[in-house]
Amino acid sequence: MTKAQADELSRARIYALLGRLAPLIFLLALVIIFASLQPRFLMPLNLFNILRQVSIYGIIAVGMTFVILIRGIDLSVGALIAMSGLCAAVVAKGGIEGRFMLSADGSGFHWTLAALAAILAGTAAGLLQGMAVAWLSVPAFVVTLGGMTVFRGIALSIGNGGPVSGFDEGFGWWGRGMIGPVPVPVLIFAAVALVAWVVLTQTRFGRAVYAVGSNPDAARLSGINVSGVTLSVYALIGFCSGLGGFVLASRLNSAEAVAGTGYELTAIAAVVIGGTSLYGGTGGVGGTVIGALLTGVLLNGLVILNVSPYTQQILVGLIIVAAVAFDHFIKRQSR
Amino acid sequence: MTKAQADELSRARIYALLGRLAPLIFLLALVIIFASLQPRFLMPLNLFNILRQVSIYGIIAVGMTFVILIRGIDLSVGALIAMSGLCAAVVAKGGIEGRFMLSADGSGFHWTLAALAAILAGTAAGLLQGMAVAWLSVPAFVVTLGGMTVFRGIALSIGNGGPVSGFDEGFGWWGRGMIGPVPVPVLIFAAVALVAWVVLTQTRFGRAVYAVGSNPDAARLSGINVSGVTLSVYALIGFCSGLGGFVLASRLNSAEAVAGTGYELTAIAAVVIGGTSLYGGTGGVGGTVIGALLTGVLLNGLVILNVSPYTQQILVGLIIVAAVAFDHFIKRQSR
Amino acid sequence: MSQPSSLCGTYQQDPGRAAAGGPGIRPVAPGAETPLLEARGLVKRFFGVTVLDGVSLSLARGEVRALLGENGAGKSTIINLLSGVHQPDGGALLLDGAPVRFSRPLEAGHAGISVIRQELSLFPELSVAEAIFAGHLPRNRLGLVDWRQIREVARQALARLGLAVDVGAPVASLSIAEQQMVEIARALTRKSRVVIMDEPTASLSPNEVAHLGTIIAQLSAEGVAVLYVSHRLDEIRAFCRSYTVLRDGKAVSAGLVCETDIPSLIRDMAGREVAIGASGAPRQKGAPVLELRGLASLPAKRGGQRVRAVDLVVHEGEILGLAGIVGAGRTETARMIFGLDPIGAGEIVLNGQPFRAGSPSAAMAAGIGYVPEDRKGLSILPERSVAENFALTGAVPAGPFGWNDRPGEAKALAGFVKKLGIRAVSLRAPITTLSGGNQQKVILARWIALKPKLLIIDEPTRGIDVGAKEDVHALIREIAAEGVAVLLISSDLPEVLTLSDRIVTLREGETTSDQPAARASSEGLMARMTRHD
Amino acid sequence: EPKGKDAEVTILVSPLTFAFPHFVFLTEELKDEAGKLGGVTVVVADGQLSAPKQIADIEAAIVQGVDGIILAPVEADALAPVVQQAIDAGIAVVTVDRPVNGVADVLANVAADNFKGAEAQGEAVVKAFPDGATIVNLQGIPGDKTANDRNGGAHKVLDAAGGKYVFVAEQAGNFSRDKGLEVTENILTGLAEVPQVIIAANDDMALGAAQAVAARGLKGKVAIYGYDGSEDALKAVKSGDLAATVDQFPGLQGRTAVSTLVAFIREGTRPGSNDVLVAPVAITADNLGQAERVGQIGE
Ligand SMILES: Nc1ncnc2c1ncn2[C@@H]1O[C@H](COP(=O)(O)OP(=O)(O)OP(=O)(O)O)[C@@H](O)[C@H]1O
Ligand SMILES: Nc1ncnc2c1ncn2[C@@H]1O[C@H](COP(=O)(O)OP(=O)(O)OP(=O)(O)O)[C@@H](O)[C@H]1O
Ligand SMILES: [Mg+2]
Ligand SMILES: [Mg+2]
Repeated sequence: MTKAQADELSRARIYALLGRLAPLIFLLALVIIFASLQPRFLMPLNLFNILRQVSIYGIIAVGMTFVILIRGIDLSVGALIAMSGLCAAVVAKGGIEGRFMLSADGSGFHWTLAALAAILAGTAAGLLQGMAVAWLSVPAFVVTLGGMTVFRGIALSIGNGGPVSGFDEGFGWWGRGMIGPVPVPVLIFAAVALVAWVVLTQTRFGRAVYAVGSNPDAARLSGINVSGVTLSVYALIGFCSGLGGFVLASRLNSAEAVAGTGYELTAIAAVVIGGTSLYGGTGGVGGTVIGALLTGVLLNGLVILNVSPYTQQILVGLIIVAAVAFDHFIKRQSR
Repeated sequence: MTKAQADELSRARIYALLGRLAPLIFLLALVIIFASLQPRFLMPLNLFNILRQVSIYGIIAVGMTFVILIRGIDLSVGALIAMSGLCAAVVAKGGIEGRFMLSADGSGFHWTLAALAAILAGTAAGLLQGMAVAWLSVPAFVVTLGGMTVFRGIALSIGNGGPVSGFDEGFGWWGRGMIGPVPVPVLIFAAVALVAWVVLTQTRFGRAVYAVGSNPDAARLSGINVSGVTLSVYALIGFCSGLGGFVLASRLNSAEAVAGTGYELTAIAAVVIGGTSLYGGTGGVGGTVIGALLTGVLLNGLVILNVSPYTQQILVGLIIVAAVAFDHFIKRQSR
Repeated sequence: MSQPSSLCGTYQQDPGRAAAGGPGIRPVAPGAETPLLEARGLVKRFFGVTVLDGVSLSLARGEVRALLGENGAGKSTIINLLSGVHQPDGGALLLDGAPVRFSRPLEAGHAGISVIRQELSLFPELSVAEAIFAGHLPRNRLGLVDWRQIREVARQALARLGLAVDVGAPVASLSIAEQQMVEIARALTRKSRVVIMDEPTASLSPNEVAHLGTIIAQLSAEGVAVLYVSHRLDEIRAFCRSYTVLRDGKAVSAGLVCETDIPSLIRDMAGREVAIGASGAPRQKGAPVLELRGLASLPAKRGGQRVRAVDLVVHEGEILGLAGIVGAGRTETARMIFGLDPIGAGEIVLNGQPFRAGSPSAAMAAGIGYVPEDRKGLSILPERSVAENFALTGAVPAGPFGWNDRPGEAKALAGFVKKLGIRAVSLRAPITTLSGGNQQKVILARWIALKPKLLIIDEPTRGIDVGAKEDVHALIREIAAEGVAVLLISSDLPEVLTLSDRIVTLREGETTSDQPAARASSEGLMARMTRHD
Repeated sequence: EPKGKDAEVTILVSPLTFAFPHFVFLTEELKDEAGKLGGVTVVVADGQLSAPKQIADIEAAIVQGVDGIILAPVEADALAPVVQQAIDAGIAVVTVDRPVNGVADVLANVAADNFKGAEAQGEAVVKAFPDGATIVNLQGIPGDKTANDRNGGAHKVLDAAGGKYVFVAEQAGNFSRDKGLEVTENILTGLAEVPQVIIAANDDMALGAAQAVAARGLKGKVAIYGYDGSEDALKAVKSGDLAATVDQFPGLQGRTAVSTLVAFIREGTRPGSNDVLVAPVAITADNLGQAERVGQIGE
């Protein structure tokens, strides 16, 4: 029995591996289809376009992976991007003419300070939401739904509704610069994803994240500081949003209160397409990267094939559901 | 012990009752505050305004209560409202000049058919999503996220982005008519809520809904057709969205593809504020009605006080979170 | 496990001790040395309800103490206090004679106290190896998690328990029983001075229990103190030296196991006389109701083909005991009959007709009822009231438009409450306010009310105290007497022996014997349940 | 390097969003003109009010190798780099409705600036209420550029006229009819006395407001000013439900844009000035005939 069972279980593991590959398979299928319909799709230029376009909500999606792993959700990231982007912009400009000044002579600050401002704003906001989730035990969905409107409102009040634009070279490099053929945002995304991967798979904190997502009570009984983990995770996605906000502002050479609208859903979609379970405990950053690429390829490909805008929306919705359904189908085989 | 336990339980029951009243208490507090800041707030006219404004997403929220009770969620309702509203409009107009005709002579159909079209469209769409959730076991969040863009896309293609407006009296009555001092949409909302309440508290189906939300496996082992219940629940919220779409179109005397944007979040907020748990199994329609009123009062009151739009967003977010936190705090006392 | 001639002879004869090769047992005379861990007059209240009322108990190095009591007596609560889950409202904890206070489970862990929880508290999605180390993952030089060591030690710990599962497999793919073994392994991998076991054998079958016995003996020999909670008194006799009995939150008696006997222990627990093994009215069996012919499950389903070739017959008014060790395939056999799992091969004959239930509702329509073994996971609706939990199977038909027949349901439930002595303060309160035993009675009532022709009962008395156990047994006998065919799955051999008319044993998913209970002995059954080579 | 007369031409059209009828109509007319020119393939992309989305679309178009691009930039600064990138790739670019910032060689900017349009709206109010009025202001989506420009333009004119014009309430109606209706209902109850004027940043909100006003039995007592010259709005102006709406002649913009662009691609002819301004006009019952879509509302 035990012997046979052992075999069976390792078979289960093989299936599990297949399950992990499902999103990749789906992505490749999509690429092949687009490429065959429109060869230009595979031009390096286009591929780098896709990567650059993906990179910003990719960064968010990496943070979102942690949140979803602990059975959480964060609807506020879009608003956070706008808010932190504006913080960066205001610091870089040293204020907004006619409204307020941050420096005596109204001159701007160095981009490092701007970046810092964005990241601090994001992290602080995330931390606040984490407290509400961990300490007041308000469902994350509600907290971040509230956060979404609150931070959007703050962003609007900062810029008084209008955009804040025109930054110096150093600021602009992070969004528009290149290192060799590779756009800087892509490298930032890659770096963030890599670090996140190491943290999740190789550190106690990372494993604690999985434990909390898998069974919070058991986690607490085994001496894991559940609310600590929760706090850190929400602070972390706040950090990612702050970073994303800065990069976006730099890329657009402008920050505005409506920026990042809808990013939360794109990011969540990327995470789930990547095979991370909304019920927590399983999944990872690798899948999320695939998921982000998949959404990017989808949006780019449909435009390249100049599918009519309305039809595009319909297709995007259907394909996202199909991708997740496919993933679940494969996974079910392993159980 | 049992004596003591009895005390404990009766205390627990008192708290539980309090817990059920928490949203109401919060609502009253809000009303008192607004009334004291701006007496006109209590004018009957204004109260009816609030009721009328609440009624449409109230109808949706009632359906959403069922969905959340079975641990589901539906992000597509906003888009469904737009889609079904346009269906009704197109039928009522007998087509769209220059694009397509539904009747030989291009004349419109009776409003009953229009209403039917909206409700059928909504229900069918809901049923489809229900199938994906129940049979493909794709998480409801993903299915309805996809549905959101798909139905929005369909709505856009129906109206080609533009509004379809100008309906006859019979059509208009459902959104703008009055019975005595009471606006028709309010009565529809009341009726829907009442029926839903009876179904949930007095019938087998309602009990099955709670069972599925509380412990799906146990429900299945006890002979409850879990996927059947799931299907019906999503069909039901589809029905509500269709109805809502029709009433909205009638109220605005016009249907357009951007209608109902964001209603999903308002509806979910109403349900959760009303004390229904996002983890399923507990809650009910009564709370949802309170929750809907609370959001309505909030939005109305802030406008009446002419709070600046930016500040409004901030306040709305904060108050929603506060309401839910308050509810959870009271409830925790009873455990 | 070895059945000792005299209780006080237990220790000398215990095989485990020899195996451990440790020193002979050191007599622990109270006060002879400062106890390792001591509780003095612990008081615990939940919302003003006193759950523990001045309980004292002590554990010396190497001592194995039994903690006994009915459901709701306060056993788990004491454990929660000893392990920092809750904090006492009165009294003191002493570690090596020095007062301590654990504000979090973590602190108790650092103090060398590890606990095997009553309710499974594992991580379904994580690998077995990781689950074993969760909370204290070993790290390598770089401060990163040391996966190699984790897998190694996990493998060893499981081997020590005689459990061969793939340590890389997700916990969810293990059986309840296997998961229980993993829980035990968790406690063993910590460097513990005190190991607390809260009903570790509730879902274990005899030879896992024996394994556990050996390990307890080893721990004791190594000077580790063990606090052992179980409702199975034969285990108490075999494993424990001293005991403490709780009743309604008070320690009503304590002493050495060898100086007392089971009847008096039961008297102390229940506070009344409990007649054990009183067999009900004689039953005559009727026509065959259920017949399994070479039933086999699909392979590659939950850790492989658990059921290979099961043959058995259950008659009207007969209780058929189905015995087997962990993973023998009993539960999955039941699941297949009830239409929960696909059938690989073989046939099911119901009332003379070949039968395959596509779903539980179909099985119920055919007159089959199934009480699953996993009460928390598969039976109760935690948020819902007792009444609603009872009504779940729709035993009381609904009125027109599926209108609930509340009065009818209330009447039916009231009947069961009286008959089964269900202790509930309010039937409108959530079922989770009842003790485990009473929850189980409600679940049984849920199914009996359906008046099934065949009732499959999986581990009916798991975690239920002696008193409640007798009530449940009486109930099972009664429905059988009413002509219901009962298929009884239990890992508790004495239970199988006292309840059954016939006993079928499974090994590796195959029927290995089928005999009248009268002629069966636990030794004989064990031989059939385990491979003999 | 002109492609030569009646050469096949492919152009990308990227409006702000198709959620606004304004741009739907602009695109329709543009396509129609393209059809008349012949041999012109029009590829459409929906900006969805998102600068990144629009950038992505244009990047994709560059990859596709279109000959020309017509866009209504969601954000003047954000789109500049990618427009430059397109021009460097030898693609002619024309902006409609509003310009991009700081890109020298944009072929032409065919625009009826929203700010100017809103000024026209404000002037219409001044004309109708020379000695001041109490005004309710329905703004668009908070933070949206169109909303900001239209709000700004109206304020510029009305504030300039001194204290005569009092904004008694300013609320966001998110460009949608139902929000416009609800907000107006609430404002009307909130205000002690009825305002004389309601200005809305688009026709949808104005029409919503008109319903609220009618429902309160105030029809004719409140002058409502819309924006966009949409079909429904023109009907309302005709029937007197609206006092006026502002027409930016999106159709004209579309047609001019495409003809300018194609002419350049085929024959290399540049427009006289690269700022082809279309002056927005406030349409009232008197000059209804000037409205571009007046044809659609029939008699
Ligand atoms: N967290 C809690 N909140 C409220 N009451 C509790 C809590 N934990 C235990 N109790 C109550 O304390 C009493 C003792 O519970 P406990 O779990 O200690 O009993 P037990 O002896 O472990 O029973 P069993 O043998 O069924 O495990 C019960 O009445 C239970 O309802
Ligand atoms: N298809 C299934 N789905 C869910 N759980 C299952 C399934 N099959 C078996 N199980 C669980 O796996 C465990 C092993 O079942 P199986 O019948 O193989 O062993 P068993 O003889 O019942 O031994 P035990 O019940 O002691 O684990 C059972 O506890 C049951 O809860
Ligand atoms: Mg216990
Ligand atoms: Mg079993």
